[in-house]
Amino acid sequence: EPALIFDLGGKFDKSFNEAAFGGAQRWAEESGGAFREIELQSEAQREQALRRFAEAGSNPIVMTGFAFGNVLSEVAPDYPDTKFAIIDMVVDAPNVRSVVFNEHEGSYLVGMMAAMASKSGTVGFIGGMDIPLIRKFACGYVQGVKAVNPDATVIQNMTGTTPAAWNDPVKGSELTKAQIGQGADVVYAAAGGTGVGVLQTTADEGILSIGVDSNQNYLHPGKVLTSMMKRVDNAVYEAMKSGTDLETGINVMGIANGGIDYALDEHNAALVDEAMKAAVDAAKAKIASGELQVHDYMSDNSCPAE
Amino acid sequence: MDFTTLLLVLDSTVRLATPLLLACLAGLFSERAGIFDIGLEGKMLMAAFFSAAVAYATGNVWLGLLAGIASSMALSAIHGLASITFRGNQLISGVAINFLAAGVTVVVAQSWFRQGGRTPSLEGASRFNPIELPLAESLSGVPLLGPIYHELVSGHTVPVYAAFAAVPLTWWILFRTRFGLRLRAVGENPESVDTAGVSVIGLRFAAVAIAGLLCGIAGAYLGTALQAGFVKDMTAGRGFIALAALIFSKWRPWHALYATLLFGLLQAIAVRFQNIDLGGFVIPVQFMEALPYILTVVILAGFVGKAIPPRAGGEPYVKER
Amino acid sequence: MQGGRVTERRATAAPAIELRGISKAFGPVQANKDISIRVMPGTIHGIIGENGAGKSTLMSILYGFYKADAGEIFINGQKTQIPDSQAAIRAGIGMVFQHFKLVQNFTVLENIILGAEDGGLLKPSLAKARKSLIALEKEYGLKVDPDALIEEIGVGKQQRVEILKALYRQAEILILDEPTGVLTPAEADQLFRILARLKAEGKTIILITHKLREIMEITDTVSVMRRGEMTATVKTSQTSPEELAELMVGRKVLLRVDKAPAKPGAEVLLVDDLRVTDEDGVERLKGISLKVRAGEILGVAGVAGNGQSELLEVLGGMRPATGQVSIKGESIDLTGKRSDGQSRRSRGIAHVPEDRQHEGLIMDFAAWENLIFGYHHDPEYQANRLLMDNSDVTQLAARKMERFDVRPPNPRLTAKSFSGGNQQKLVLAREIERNPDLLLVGQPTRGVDIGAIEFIHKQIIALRDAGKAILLVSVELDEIMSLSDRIAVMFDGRIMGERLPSQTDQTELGLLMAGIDPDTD
Amino acid sequence: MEKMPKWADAVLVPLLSLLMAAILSAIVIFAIGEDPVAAFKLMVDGALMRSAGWGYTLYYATNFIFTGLAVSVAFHARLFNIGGEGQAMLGGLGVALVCLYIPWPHWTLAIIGASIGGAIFGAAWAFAPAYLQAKRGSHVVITTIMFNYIAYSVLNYLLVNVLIAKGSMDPATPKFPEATHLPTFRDMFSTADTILFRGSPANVSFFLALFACVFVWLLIWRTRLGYEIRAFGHSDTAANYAGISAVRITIVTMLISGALAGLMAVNTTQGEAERLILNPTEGAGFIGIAVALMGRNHPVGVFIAALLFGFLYQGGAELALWTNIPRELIVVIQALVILFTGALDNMVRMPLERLFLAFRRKEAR
Ligand SMILES: Nc1ncnc2c1ncn2[C@@H]1O[C@H](COP(=O)(O)OP(=O)(O)OP(=O)(O)O)[C@@H](O)[C@H]1O
Ligand SMILES: Nc1ncnc2c1ncn2[C@@H]1O[C@H](COP(=O)(O)OP(=O)(O)OP(=O)(O)O)[C@@H](O)[C@H]1O
Ligand SMILES: [Mg+2]
Ligand SMILES: [Mg+2]
Repeated sequence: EPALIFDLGGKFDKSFNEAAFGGAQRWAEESGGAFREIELQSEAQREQALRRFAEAGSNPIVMTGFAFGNVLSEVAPDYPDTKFAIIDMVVDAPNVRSVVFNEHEGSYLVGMMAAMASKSGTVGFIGGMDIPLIRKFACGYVQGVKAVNPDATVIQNMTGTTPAAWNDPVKGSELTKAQIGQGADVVYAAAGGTGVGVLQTTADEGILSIGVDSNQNYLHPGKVLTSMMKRVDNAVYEAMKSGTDLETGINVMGIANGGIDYALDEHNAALVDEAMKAAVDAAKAKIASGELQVHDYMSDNSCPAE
Repeated sequence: MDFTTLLLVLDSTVRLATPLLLACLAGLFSERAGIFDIGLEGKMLMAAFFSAAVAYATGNVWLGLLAGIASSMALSAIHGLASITFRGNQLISGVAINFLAAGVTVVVAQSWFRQGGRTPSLEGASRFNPIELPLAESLSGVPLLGPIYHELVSGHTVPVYAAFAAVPLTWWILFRTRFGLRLRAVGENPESVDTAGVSVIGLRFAAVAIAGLLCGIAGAYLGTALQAGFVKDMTAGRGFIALAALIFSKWRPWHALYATLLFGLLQAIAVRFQNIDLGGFVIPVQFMEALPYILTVVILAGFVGKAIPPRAGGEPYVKER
Repeated sequence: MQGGRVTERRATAAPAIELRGISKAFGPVQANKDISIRVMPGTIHGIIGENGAGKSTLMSILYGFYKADAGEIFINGQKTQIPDSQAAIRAGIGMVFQHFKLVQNFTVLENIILGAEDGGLLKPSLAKARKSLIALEKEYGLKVDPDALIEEIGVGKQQRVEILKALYRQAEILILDEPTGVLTPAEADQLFRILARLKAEGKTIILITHKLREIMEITDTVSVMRRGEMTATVKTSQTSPEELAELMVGRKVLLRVDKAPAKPGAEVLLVDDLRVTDEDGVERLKGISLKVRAGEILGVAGVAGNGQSELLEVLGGMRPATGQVSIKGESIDLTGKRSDGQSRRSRGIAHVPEDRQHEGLIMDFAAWENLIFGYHHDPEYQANRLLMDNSDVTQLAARKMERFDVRPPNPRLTAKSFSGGNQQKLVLAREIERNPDLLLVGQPTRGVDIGAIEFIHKQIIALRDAGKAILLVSVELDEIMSLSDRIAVMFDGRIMGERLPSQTDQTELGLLMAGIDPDTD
Repeated sequence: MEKMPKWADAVLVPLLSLLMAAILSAIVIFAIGEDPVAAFKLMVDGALMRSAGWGYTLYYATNFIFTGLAVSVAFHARLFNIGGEGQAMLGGLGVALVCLYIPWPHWTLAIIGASIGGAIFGAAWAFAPAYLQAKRGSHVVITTIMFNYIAYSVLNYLLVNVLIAKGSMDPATPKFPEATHLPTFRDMFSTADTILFRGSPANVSFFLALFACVFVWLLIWRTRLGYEIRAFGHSDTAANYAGISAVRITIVTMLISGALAGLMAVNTTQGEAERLILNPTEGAGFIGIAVALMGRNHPVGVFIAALLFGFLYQGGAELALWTNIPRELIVVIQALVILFTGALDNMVRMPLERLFLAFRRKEAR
């Protein structure tokens, strides 16, 4: 029986963790199986949860979030017969599958859409905790915006420097108001639970937002331009489906293999016109084919576009 | 900082100062009556949850507000029972109440909504929505005053206006009414009230109940106006900042307004600017976040005028040992 | 303004107050036992009794501050329930407590209307109170500034505010609990004139006091309380101070203690120009100079609050001062690190403080712990450099308790489980057993029964006879007269004069205590 | 006369309070639709029936012993130190600096160095509130609350900007060097064929905590300083009479209290995480209040109460793992314990006192 451990943001963050949950549920429905799950409430629980699940015979054990990296590298060797899958982090151990995403590619796509939807020529980015991973989002986004409109301004804010930044909707909302004040009319939230506040405020203030990780279009129909989908659900689903046969090693998910995408559904259909869709899909195809290389911030810790 | 940015920061200050102000006035009533209240945080948190939960369930934010107030007042009743009736340690009681709220909100939220200790998002009539004051739109063109009226004065939610109205009201109650005279007396020397034939216990319970009411509004504001729903620990130390503001204001209503606006401003700045670069010298955001607490310690240290709490504060009224 | 009610009440001639069978216990302490008393209207009724006799408790019950466990109250012949002070006020009772019940940072006016406001808003109440204050001032000569803050006026004025509070509430019965304790003699005289005026108006007054002179001077009848019981009620004109004193303590009072004449030796304590300013900036000692020789007892007399407490506290190292103090010729620090109680003890000064419950003892400590209190750094009590020798100290304590007749002689009991007299013996045992050069003693027999008084007095004299110097502070003139070899009288932070007990009397001392020097007048 | 016998005060009152807290907790569990009995069983199973469970229980208990002692030492001087949280955080900083920047040859030396570092930093963080209370009369409760928040900001700043491990996304220091790692219970008690305490974080710091209990007991009841602390706590006027300096006792007591809180970091930071993370205390500073209140400020009581809370913490984690009861249930229980043993003490005590009084009156007759 597989197990799923959610990071501190909680299962229903409408984003990252919720996507993972969605994948697990899909697996459960399809296979009729059941899975164990726990939402972490504190740092100390990380190791405890891993070990308890491992000892209780859960296999594979899937965990969401880079913060597990440290702990997992210690725990994994103790349970060689158990398979682990970690998302967003690379852990080098024979029984660990590390799933990482090319978030910059998806961010590039939604950046293009933002630039096309913006009337003011100013768009916003609100990140969660200020870590390289989120800068990777930001960098891809800026590249996408500039690709469409080289004169566009991108206002960037990070919510904070600690994990609390993933879960501070008030701050998200205030930052959004600040960006709107500076003229932004599309705001991309890559901030976990904080994004809920961002999306709420853009909807209240009548501008557009871009969701992240899961498809967040449904949260405020007609107000969310699109969502940068990181198919965490797919990653979790596949890990659970392969069960004990889980293939270990690094698994990079990007546009090419469907791990990254932008969301288009009935909630945002009215916002995405044909031209926009065509442009984005073209870029998507180019990225998939390798024709277009989006710079990855984490490759050299710098971003060519500002 | 240009004018618009300034306006926006001030606008955000007003929003962020509101819960601080309400909680600070709550503490003011309680402590003026001689009951220390470090449970402001807990009462607000409790109210934030129950207001959001009931607003979600009924779709009516006013019912949510009532539920928030009721839950906050229930905690007040516990505080009163412990510190007035059973003459327990008021500080310990406050600590217990903070933990009680931190625990109960999540346990109940999980049991009711199964969303990891939060309520579902509120929409429409289950939230307090901004009110456009008359003429705000048409006057916004007037230079200087127009934007100020439009951005800063207009466009807030009901609890914000209620909080600001509560300041003169508190002042008037405390210093112009019989109830206020007695309330202040009971915080200074309860025996003077007792020998005048007025019930010390009654007065103190009344004060604690008012504190519950105001914290209830503060919490409801957090859960249904500033935010669209409850998340775990969403008060995030605001109760303690309010307490700091109370000391900062030396237990006076108008000064409470100024203190909470100052602390609100600090929060607004900390939210917007991660690090503030003053030409080479960078003020880290952590410093801005800690500033209310640092200022309060400075005030407490008596370097900037001494803060003398009500004389009977913290002491249970014991007639017979 | 109260004329109508006066005539009506006089016609009925029922007692203004009648208490029947009042009992009250505070936990294990029976403060009042089956007390009955009648007070006729238009009279001044005195109540006397030792400390802790239950006087304040009884009056607080009448005023509704405490609830009696049993008993009935009749006001003007009518049975009246007084569950709280509001009821007492409605029944026309006003009380001036031993410890004033005023709000320090309120104005006089605010204090007066507190609880007697006329409506929800303050403005009209304040205006009305201001008017009647002017009227009361005219009528009784009770002058105070209505807008002054209580914390800014003296105790005498504060007492006036308390009386005004009662009169503003139209009290017909006025209870005063030890009103003169805090007053200067001049203020006391003024108070008595006001009381006489009130009595002439037909008001009934109950006056609690320890001072027999006051009883004889102003009351019509007097009741005596002892250990929670009412032992007698007599007409003042038919009794004498001696009889009252005997009634108070339950047996004939020895006004003299047997002692041999002093054989004073070298100067031990020399005090010169000692000055103390308290936290509120009031100068409490205004240049005290005195000396105490070995083998003599210097008694310091005075009305409470004239600086005697501060004198003891300074000498005992409890508060800083300026001036010079020397012990056996060596001067001691009056400020700074070396001016605390421990330094004093190391210089051979022992101190029996005035307030044993809050200073001399830790009520929650066991007797053995209390018996080293202040001396706990003494090497004698240590097992090694780090730890104290608890078992040894306990054994030592048992022996000391034996010698000082502390009952029960169990060193493991906490101090609070001993009665007042035995608590005092614990303090004395600790201080005297250290064999000090100088013993400071404050109110050694306050609230202590007569048997214990004798024992304590004997110990003090024995120490004197052993050649030690003793500085005795007491408000009990009898005690001062009987123990001292010389008497210094303090008034308003100064020494008014020194007398030999054999060459003075209570009248002369009383005058000195009132700030009047009979020799210069 | 005492109103109640000593044993009633020391044992009966806390037991009854605990009972009431337990009953209410059971009602809460019942109210959210779970079975209190099953929940309790699960907690016992997870916390006490396996050696690894004990490993967690004792790990948490170690933290609570330190913070409980910290609160109770201050209580003896009638100082309410709610700053244990901040002091322990700073203690973590001290431990981290010692472990990171001093090349220790062996853990036995490292633990001494880390203890000193943690204690000094914890004490230093208690100094300002202590000084302000002693010299300026600023209420230590309020200042320690403020210092908790300030501590969080300080740690936050240092971890994010200064101490963060290169290339790490976590605001945390790098791992401490191997030589500073403390032996865990698994290292100490496993035999060749049975592994005990597998994966659980309990480590030698537990013995440091036991040592601290003995130290505090000696300090409070066997030394002059302890005597003065207690005397000052019972009556400041009497302390003044005896020449016990209020300033000195207030400051020294708070320094000891802060040092004890800071020592907790040896367990969490050196013993468990082996690096300094952002929230190294996880509320243990506050639980110290409940532990001290329940333990009646006596080291033995504190030890027992800390074990109980360790059990609650571990049991609560198990609940969260296997049932739908969130971990915050422990926070509720903790609140109830503080409420009943602290603030509502008289609710239990007053009727008991009356009972004993009535009983004695009857006997006396
Ligand atoms: N509030 C109280 N709680 C407990 N015991 C009390 C209380 N007030 C008085 N007592 C006790 O009741 C007894 C009577 O006290 P009371 O104050 O009535 O004496 P008193 O005659 O007024 O003495 P004094 O002359 O010192 O004023 C004393 O033993 C006292 O300790
Ligand atoms: N305020 C008080 N609170 C609690 N207990 C008190 C109080 N006053 C007195 N007691 C207790 O009541 C008992 C009797 O005290 P009290 O001082 O009245 O005795 P006493 O009969 O006057 O004895 P002694 O003649 O030795 O002074 C003692 O055990 C004392 O501890
Ligand atoms: Mg009295
Ligand atoms: Mg007595």
